[in-house]
Amino acid sequence: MPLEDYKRYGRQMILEDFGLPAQLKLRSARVLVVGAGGLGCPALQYLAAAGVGTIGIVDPDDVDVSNLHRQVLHTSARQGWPKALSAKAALEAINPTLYIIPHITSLNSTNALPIISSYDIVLDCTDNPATRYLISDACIALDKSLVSGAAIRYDGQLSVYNLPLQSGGRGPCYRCLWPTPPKQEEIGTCEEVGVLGPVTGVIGVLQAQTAIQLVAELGPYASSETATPTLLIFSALGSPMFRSLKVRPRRKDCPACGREGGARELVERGEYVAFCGGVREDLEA
Amino acid sequence: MPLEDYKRYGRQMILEDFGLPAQLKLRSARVLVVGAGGLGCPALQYLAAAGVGTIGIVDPDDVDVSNLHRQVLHTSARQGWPKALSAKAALEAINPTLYIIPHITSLNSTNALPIISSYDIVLDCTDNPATRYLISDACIALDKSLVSGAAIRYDGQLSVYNLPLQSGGRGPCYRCLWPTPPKQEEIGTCEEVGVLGPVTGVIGVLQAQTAIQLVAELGPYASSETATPTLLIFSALGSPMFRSLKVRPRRKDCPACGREGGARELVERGEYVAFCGGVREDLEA
Amino acid sequence: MGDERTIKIKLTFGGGVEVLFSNKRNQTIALPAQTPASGTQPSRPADLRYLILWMSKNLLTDRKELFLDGETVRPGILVLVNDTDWELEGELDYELQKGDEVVFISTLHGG
Amino acid sequence: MGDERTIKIKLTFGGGVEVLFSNKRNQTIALPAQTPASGTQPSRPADLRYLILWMSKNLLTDRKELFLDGETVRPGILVLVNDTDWELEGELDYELQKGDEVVFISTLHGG
Ligand SMILES: [Zn+2]
Ligand SMILES: [Zn+2]
Repeated sequence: MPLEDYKRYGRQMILEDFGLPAQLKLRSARVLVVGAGGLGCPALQYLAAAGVGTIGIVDPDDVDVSNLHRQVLHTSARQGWPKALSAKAALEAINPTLYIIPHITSLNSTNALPIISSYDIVLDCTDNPATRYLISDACIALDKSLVSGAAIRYDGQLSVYNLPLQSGGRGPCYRCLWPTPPKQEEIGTCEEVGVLGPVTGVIGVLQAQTAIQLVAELGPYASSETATPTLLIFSALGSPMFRSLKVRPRRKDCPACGREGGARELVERGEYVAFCGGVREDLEA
Repeated sequence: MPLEDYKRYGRQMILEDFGLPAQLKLRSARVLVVGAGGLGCPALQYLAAAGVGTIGIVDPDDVDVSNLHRQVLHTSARQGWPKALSAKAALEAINPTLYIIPHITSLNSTNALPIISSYDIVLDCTDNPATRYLISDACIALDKSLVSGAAIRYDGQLSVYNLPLQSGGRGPCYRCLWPTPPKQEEIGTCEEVGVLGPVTGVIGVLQAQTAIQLVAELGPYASSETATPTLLIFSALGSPMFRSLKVRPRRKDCPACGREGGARELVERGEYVAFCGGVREDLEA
Repeated sequence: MGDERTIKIKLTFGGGVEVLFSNKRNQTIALPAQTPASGTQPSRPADLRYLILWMSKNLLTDRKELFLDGETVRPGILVLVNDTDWELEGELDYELQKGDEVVFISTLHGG
Repeated sequence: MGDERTIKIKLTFGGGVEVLFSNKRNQTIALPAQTPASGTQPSRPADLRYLILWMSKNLLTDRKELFLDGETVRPGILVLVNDTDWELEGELDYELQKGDEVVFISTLHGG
């Protein structure tokens, strides 16, 4: 590793259990971030700063002024740029040595498998229910860990789906926990309901941290430890703000992870309901 | 408020309990961030994005390559710049309508009261024990709420000191909770012990969120609610990662908040021990 | 603080489920400790099956179909007892204990 | 799981205090439920005063002065019982209950 990198990453390399091995794992890691919005921006920042060598960014949208209250990689001057390119510019300013791959497209049943297959870990930073099921199915089909974040209003959620377990198996997928999407009338995912910027910030940063820990095998993700599938829930209005919930193992009858080949069939069939009255939502968070 | 601002802040203004009143409170708020490092960078980002009208940045140091793994406002190209100016440049790119005031100095017993007195709320984003006691004393002397963050290794802490209570009183100060600093041998605050970037990120974002909630009187800080003094502790290696601890009220015998004028005397006396063998630490986090 | 015939249970709602329950995120209820006997069904200690029935009668403000699916909750809602997925605790048959906290959450999609 | 003469207590350390306790963040101990009688002092139910004494004898690996100050902990260390500051719970006189969790943390300065 070049001397410059020892200087740049020194303050994390001297951490217990980190060192050169973890830094090299980060450098050779390939992490895909789907969505360069409220969750994707902070996640991308910390992945790039920490030295993740190859970072893919999937986003079909352009930077709009209404994004700027929370999407901290984008700037007033880059309004109208594709978000994937705006984010790439910001990350290269932080850390010019990385390989940043913009994918200016939404993820769909045709491109999901080819795009995801060239990465090691996926971060779901979208705000589109259909895309969330698609990403989860594709990660099951390709055996990738999925660090999933969500944020709306004052609330956030974080979970790792398809988590590698010490037993050799994998934790539940998105469908195991959420076999059917919430109904539209129930939670207003589809209208414009608003979101507090720091809520996306906290969850996005935690997604980056989780990905770094998975790559570097740190803490609960060390091979000697027993990471258990959990769902972290957060509310800026709550007291306490954070709760960690222990969730179920895989469902035996899960259409995606319950049988060999199920997930790939789901992706290829491509019947991801347009949950919100047929109108595709913005992909960006 | 200009139409452009309705577009920029719309996604937070439509939040329940937010609206135009909260946005106007943010615009007229003056928030001071002491330290433009690991905690200060994410905190500043989200304060600026949310539209806090006047933001002060105190930092005496220049951007160094060793900062860049976690101090996400600074860039490779701005190495050597004063951090306060680098941060100002980054914030103006996000939100050009704000008034950003750089203070290229460390906080000391001479300038602490004059600088802090022109702000409404203070964020402690330093990593210097002496400065932490100074900032707390100055906030008591000037009756300001202090949103205090700390992060080292894989661990973080967050608390609001001098929190306004529904009773009309104020919560404990930093000295009430931590009357004497930990000994040097105990926790290695002084050597280079390393810190994981996202840990500073999570705590810094939560500091911004707390300041926004204090300014906009949201959630536990609404006038109808009873915010209680708590200490949030975080460990990236922990399970659960977050715990919320209920802390004591003010100590009656606290030298800073226990008697009228005590805090101001402490600031003016200026005997803030150089805890680490006489060598002043970097202010930046 | 409640008599012996009821047990105090903390209910927490999140992810939007709270809108079905007067928009309150936290409630503490006094649940009958035993289910009422009915016809051939003898009384039994209160379990999650009974809690869900009781909630739908006493707390649910409207739109039952957004919460209920037969005698259980809609598959889009995750139920946790004392921070653990109810599937690990016996689901509907879990017998409630005094002071238990039951969380009902729905997934968030935004970001 | 332990006899009647001991109670299980969970200990958690943070902010650097863990380095004084074998660098373990979490331990579960079986604490004698009653303090030993000594001279004129009759036995009493185990309280935090006794826990601190017991920890210093049985768990503290070295450098007692970084943990202890007389019969209590150094003022730089915050003690919490079941997530609440011990000052709100009677401090040294708090009588421990089975399953209590006691947290010892020190302030962090970094950032
Ligand atoms: Zn599954
Ligand atoms: Zn005080």
